Amino acid sequence: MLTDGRFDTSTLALDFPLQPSHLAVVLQVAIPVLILLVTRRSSHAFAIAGLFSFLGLAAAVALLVQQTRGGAVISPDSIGELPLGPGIDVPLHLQVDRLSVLVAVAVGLVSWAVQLFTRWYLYSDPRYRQFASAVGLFTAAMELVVLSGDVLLILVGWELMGWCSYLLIGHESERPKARRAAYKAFIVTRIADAPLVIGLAILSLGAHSTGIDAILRHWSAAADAHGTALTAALLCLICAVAGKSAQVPFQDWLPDAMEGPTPASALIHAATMVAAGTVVLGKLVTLLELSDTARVVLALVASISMVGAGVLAFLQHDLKRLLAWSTVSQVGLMLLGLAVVSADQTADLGIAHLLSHAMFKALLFLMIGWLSVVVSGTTVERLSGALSKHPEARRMVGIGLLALAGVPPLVGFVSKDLIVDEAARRGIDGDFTARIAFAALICVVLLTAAYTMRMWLILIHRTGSQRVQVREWVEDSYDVQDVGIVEMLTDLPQVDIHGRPTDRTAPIELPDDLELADQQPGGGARFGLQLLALLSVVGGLLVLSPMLDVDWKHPNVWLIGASLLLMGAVGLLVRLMSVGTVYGDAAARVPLFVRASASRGFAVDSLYVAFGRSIVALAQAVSRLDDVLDRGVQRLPALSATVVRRADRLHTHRPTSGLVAVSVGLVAVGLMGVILW
Amino acid sequence: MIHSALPMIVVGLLFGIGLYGVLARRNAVLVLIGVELMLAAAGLLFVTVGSLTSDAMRAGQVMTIFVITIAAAEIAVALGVILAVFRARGNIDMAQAGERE
Amino acid sequence: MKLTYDWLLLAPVLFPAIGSVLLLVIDAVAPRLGRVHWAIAAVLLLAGAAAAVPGTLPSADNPRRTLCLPPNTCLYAVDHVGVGLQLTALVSGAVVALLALPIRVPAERAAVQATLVLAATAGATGVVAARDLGSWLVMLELATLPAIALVALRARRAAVDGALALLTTSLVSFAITAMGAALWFAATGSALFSGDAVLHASNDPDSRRILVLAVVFIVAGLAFKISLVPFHAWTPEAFGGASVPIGAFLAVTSKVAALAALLVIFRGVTVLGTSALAAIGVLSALSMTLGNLMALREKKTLRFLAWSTVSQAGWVVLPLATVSSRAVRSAAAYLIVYAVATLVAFIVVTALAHADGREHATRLSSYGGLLQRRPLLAVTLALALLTLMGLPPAVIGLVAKVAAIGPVAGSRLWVLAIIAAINAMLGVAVYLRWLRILFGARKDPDNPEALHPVHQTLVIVGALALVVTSIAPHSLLQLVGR
Amino acid sequence: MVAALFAAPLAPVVAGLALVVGDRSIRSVSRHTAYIVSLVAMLASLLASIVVAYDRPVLDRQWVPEVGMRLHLAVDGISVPLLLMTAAVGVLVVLHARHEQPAGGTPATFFGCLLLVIGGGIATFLVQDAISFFLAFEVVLVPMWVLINRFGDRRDPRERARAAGTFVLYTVLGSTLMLVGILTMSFAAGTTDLAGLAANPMSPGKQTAVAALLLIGLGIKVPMWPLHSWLPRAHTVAPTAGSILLAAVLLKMGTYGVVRLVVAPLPDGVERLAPYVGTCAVIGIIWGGLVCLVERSLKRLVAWSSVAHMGFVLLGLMSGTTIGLQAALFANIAHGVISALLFAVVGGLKHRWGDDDLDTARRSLRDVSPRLSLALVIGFAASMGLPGLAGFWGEVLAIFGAWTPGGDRPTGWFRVLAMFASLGAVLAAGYALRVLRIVWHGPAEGGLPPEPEPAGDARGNEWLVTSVLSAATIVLGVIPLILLQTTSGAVDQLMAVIGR
Repeated sequence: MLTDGRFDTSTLALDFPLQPSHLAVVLQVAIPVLILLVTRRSSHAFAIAGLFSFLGLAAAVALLVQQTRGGAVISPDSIGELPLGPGIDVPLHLQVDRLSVLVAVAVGLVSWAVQLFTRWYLYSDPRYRQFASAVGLFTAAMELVVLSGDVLLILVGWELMGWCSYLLIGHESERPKARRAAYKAFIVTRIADAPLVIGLAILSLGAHSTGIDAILRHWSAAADAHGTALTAALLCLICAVAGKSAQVPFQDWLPDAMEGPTPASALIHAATMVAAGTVVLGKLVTLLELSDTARVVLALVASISMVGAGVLAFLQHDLKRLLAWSTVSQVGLMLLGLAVVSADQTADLGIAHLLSHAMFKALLFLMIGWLSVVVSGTTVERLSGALSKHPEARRMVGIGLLALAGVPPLVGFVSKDLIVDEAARRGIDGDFTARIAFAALICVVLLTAAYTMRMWLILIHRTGSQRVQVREWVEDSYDVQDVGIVEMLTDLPQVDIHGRPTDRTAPIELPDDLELADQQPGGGARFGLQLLALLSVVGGLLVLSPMLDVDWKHPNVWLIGASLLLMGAVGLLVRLMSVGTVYGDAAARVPLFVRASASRGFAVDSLYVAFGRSIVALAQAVSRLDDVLDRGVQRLPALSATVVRRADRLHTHRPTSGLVAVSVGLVAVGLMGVILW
Repeated sequence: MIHSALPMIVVGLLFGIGLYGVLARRNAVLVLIGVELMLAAAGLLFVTVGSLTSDAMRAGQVMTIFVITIAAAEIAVALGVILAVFRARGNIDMAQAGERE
Repeated sequence: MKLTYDWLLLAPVLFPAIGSVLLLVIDAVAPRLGRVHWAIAAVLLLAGAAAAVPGTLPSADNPRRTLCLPPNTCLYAVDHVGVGLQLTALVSGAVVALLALPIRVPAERAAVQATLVLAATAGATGVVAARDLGSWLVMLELATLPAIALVALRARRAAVDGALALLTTSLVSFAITAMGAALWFAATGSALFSGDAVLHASNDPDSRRILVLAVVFIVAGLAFKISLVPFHAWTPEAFGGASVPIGAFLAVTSKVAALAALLVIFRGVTVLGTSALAAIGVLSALSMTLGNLMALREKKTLRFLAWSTVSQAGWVVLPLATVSSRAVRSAAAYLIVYAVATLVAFIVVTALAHADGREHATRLSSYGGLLQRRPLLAVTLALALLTLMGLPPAVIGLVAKVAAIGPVAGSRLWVLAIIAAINAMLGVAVYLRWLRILFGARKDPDNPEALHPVHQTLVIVGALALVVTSIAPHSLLQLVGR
Repeated sequence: MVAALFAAPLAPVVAGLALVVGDRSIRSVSRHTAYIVSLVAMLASLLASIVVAYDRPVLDRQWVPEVGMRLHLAVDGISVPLLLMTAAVGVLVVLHARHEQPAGGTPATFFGCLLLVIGGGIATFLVQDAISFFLAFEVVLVPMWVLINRFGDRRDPRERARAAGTFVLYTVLGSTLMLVGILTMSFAAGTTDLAGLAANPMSPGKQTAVAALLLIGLGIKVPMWPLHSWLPRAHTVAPTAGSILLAAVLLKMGTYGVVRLVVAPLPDGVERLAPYVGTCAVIGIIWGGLVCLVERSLKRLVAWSSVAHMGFVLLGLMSGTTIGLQAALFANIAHGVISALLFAVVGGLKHRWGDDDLDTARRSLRDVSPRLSLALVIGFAASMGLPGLAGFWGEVLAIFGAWTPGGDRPTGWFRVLAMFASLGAVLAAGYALRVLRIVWHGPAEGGLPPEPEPAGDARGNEWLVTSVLSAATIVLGVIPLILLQTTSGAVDQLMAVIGR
């Protein structure tokens, strides 16, 4: 198909309408299409999903190589330019630059790993096909956002991701909680998206084009003239980003999203949905630097979410939710990375952290999924000591947690430290935003250390007996998820320090872990996990590559040292707190009611519910009003009937009445003639 | 045309009286008489105007004769109908409601 | 002074006029011929119609005059519109005669009825062409008085009551009309409806005032015959009482006469501007609304048709609220379409009444399931009703509606136009009632008989007429010229 | 090729009339005959429409000179998509009617009325003469009335009669008002030709009056808030095929009329009225969305969503910009396809359930009948404006268009309208997910999914219809270009005329 002239082997440049950038999206789309059209069997579905998501990854990698060798097409067309008149041109083209390429690869990689893992995780699920398709579509949407050079395409991918998250979270739709979580996730993000359309309208109509490059060009020039418009547009965007990235005040949908199967959580949290906000703002970061208001708002939102989420993460009783909150916190970190960059700088800091976060967070979620299958549950009681039997799992979880905590030289450390450095540097230069960011960053560094430490301690805690009672108390994973965490906290059977129940004397038989031992993912899945783990370790080297343009040569050694010391101290503190607790849970020292309300996310949900209630009340009022309107219309016949009855009474069948009518008419007509004359 | 005022007034009176008769009377024959009065008013007006204007065709007088003739024809039909009514009802009360079929 | 005569031009009037005398003679010579009279009447009327046809040709000069006095005052003139109206009157008269043909009545009555129909048709045909007060008044009454007798002749209590109502109203109205004529004469000083006399009169404020008064009186007098509200009280009574063909006669032929008479005046007063004619707009709005509303609750077929006539009369005079030659044509066009549709409806009712018995045709409910019982009748009736509604597939009705609203919208009488729109809606509601019954549950009469062949042919012809005119409305509308 | 111009509308109309008239008793025309006849007629009509769409023939002849009515048939970029959609939907409707033929009358009458409605729709999009347009507009009324009144929901005869009556009276009132407007315009312009109407020398004031009249008249058909109250009734009662036609054909006639009779010939009037009409449109969007959040009857809910979507179309039309017009025309077609799909599915569900009450708990559709549930999901996802499906482009672009309105319309106010419209999109998501949560996800009590009933799923014609419509929805969403390019040329001309 390809002649030599069309394919340059050195730069891999490809003179052909179909570019790797297209393939990165299309191959992922092919998964749902093929699965829904071709097959009805899970095994075939897995074959398709695995193959095509790998191909998609391959396409992304090819694109990366092209990019490095300078053979990539900068802005390939997608579905063609829309003819919308002279007022605006809608190129709908893609845009390939180094950052987007990197993110694309990361997305493809995570998605592939998730596909591999899902097969094992949902082996006996009748709806595996739908799940795999949704994952494919989800990845495609994210790749579209990453690679798009047109705000409308961004919008397309953006909304599609929301929809896929709805499908994935609601996968086990037999469970009311899953249904509710899916509904909540979609509605909350959709509400936050309402301003997005407006913001994009402002930007693109101002620039008379929806192409990102044109928008950047126009607004960089017109920033002084139309500063307010720019700020308004950016605020709209930030609102939408806060929604998708679960920042304040939209944060509460994310922990609920844990109702979805763990692979879905991995996908949503690691690479795709929550990261999309960072990607989009990264594309427009030059505009962000032009509007201080927007930067401050972004920094505030990110800082508050970051710190608050860190606290909540430490107090969570469900470790999966702990990871969820940590995601919120980490995404806030990325956004700060965008907020603190100085002018004439690109979004590398944020993107770098996005990449590293993608690696270790995917790893952690998949591991939690694995463990949750092993111990059938994700609460502290279940997972306490789960790692004691699986060295492999232990290694990977350790790597993941270290990366999350930002311990050198793991990837998390590199990316996070770069942001902290930048914030410090600009803070010293006297940039207000950077100062807020720096303060928040310090808190977060410590909080992260705290909750990672706590999680680690729980996981490696060595007591078997308590888990028995928990297992008696909750039968299987479905129920675990249905049991209100808070109830579990309050009415668990009391046990003493050695885990013997205070109220029962029967001998406790230790659980036979044989049936647990073989519960580990297949080779493919494990390979994916190991790959992620590897990248979490060495991914930091990426900053040395020309792909990322970050200033790594002058690290602020003192700052690093100080933060490491503090982290160590916090770790020690947590260890001390955990000593003597039943499940090795440091948070157990915190009063119960605090933990309870923290597990509820400080009851933000009730606010959402109240909001929804008010809307429904309004809706009821409107429909009542409409009934009134309708009844009014329907009363017209009756009205005419009464008129007719009146008229009928005038028509006595007497000749005289006719005569009277005639003379009346004569007079009336006469008057009319005279008056109007 | 001051000397034409009197006939005009008479015309008005006749027409008014006739109309009143039509409205006030219940007996069909009296109603007929009322109509006759109104027609007479019309005829009078014709004559008056005709006498005032010089018309080659003597339209005024001719029209009066026309009106009288038509009136006669009407009365013929009217009496016939009234007779039928009297046969059917036994009275010729105009204020009595007709029956629906 | 000597008159010029153009017998061919006078033929449409002369045929029925002489015919009526002829019938009387025949009856005197050979009494008790019964329905033969009707046959003769029909033939004569059709002959008259045939005589009128040449006038409809576009080539015919417009208007065509006769009975001219030197220098050039003509007492008889027909333009295209006039010819169209004459044709309608004659054909409808013929249809009435044919409808009455199979109906069994006392033999001596048939002759009288036929005579009266002929006379009245002659009057209707003549008033179209009358150009002077005298013949105008005479022809008008000639068209009216026989109608009263015709109603009364069905010697039933209801018929007599109807006749009484009709009689009294018509007498008073005639008196009013005569008064109006007299005022007109007083204002213009001439007995001719000549435009220049009116123009001359309208220049002098006094006589102009009188003229307006005259027009108002005449309009009031004629409104009774067109049965505009509030001069309509006789309509349901007379329709309900009279025999069905006579109802058709009242609904169509005498309406033609009335509109023709109105148009004669209208042509004269166009120079006055709309002032005198605003009254017509109001009357038409009133009649449309009241007629539709009353028809909404009416349960008797004939009274229903009467009310529909009232509302349709409103539509007929609607264009006359504006002053233009277009208005005249539109009114005439609507009247013709209305005439066709109403005639067809009456044909169906008559046929049914004759086959199943009157009591099975005078109640709307007795039309239940007619589609399955007598599909031919049902489809024809449905077409007629759709035409009156002005909804497709009866395109002709829709076109008529367009024609009627056209002048009003053109001269931007918003209020009137909107009232017309509302009444279009009411009209649909009205006729849908009957349509629903037609397609609804079946109700069989006790002893249904086959349709009389004459009626059958008439029904088929009527249906064909509606279909053809719906496909090519032009063929019907060109009667009133371009 | 001119023959195609006649064949497209006349094939269904003639066949329909033949069926209705020839239908005297159950015995006279069997259901199968009726089905075959109508299918053949519709296929012929579809073929003819395609020929017309490609060949663009023109026919212009004198018809009724007395009222200046010409027989002028032609198509342009604006009417071609509507023409094709109407014909295609017509075929689908006939197929669907074979699958689900409601009681209440004979099959011949049912199919006949369907064909008449479709033929009327096709004629509407073909004629280029204002008065013939009115004629074609009226053609659909009586058959639609019969469809609702006789073949509607069997449960409540009185409600049936009321719905049918409300529909026909409302629409007649609207179209007669439209007629008044048309006549005024044609009187001023001296022609009844749609293209020629633009040459009317009316002053802005008069234009405003006429435009108001026309917008009220057409707004009833569209329907524009607050003239909408006939729509939910009619949809709730009408048989499935009737609802599909109502949504996919009749409503489109209204918007098409707005484009042809108001936007094109009366730019000044529209410019003055645009803020008010736009406000009504946005109120309709919000209103419909809110009602959908609490509506219990599924069919009513879909009908209400139509009100909301047509609000977007009107908003785009009123914006007076190329992008707004393009968006409106796109949203018009998109709504036709989507609502047709939704009504097909929902009608099927109502057929299976016996009623369409959302409060009665049922087994989750995704387990009972996967095919229907897939169609349902696609339909509602599209109706909430999800990208990749037909609903997205029209609505987003309509908001874009309203953000910078053309002419000297009040920009600030239109921006407010745009914001509220985007909120309307959120509401759409709200009710769409509400339905999916109740119907697709199933009842609140959990447990393992019950085993699916193969009998409950879509088969044969129904499956064919729903899948074709779903495919159309996806194609329109993924490749909006096919539609936008068709309309763009005509829209540019239109804008040039308006800009005079």
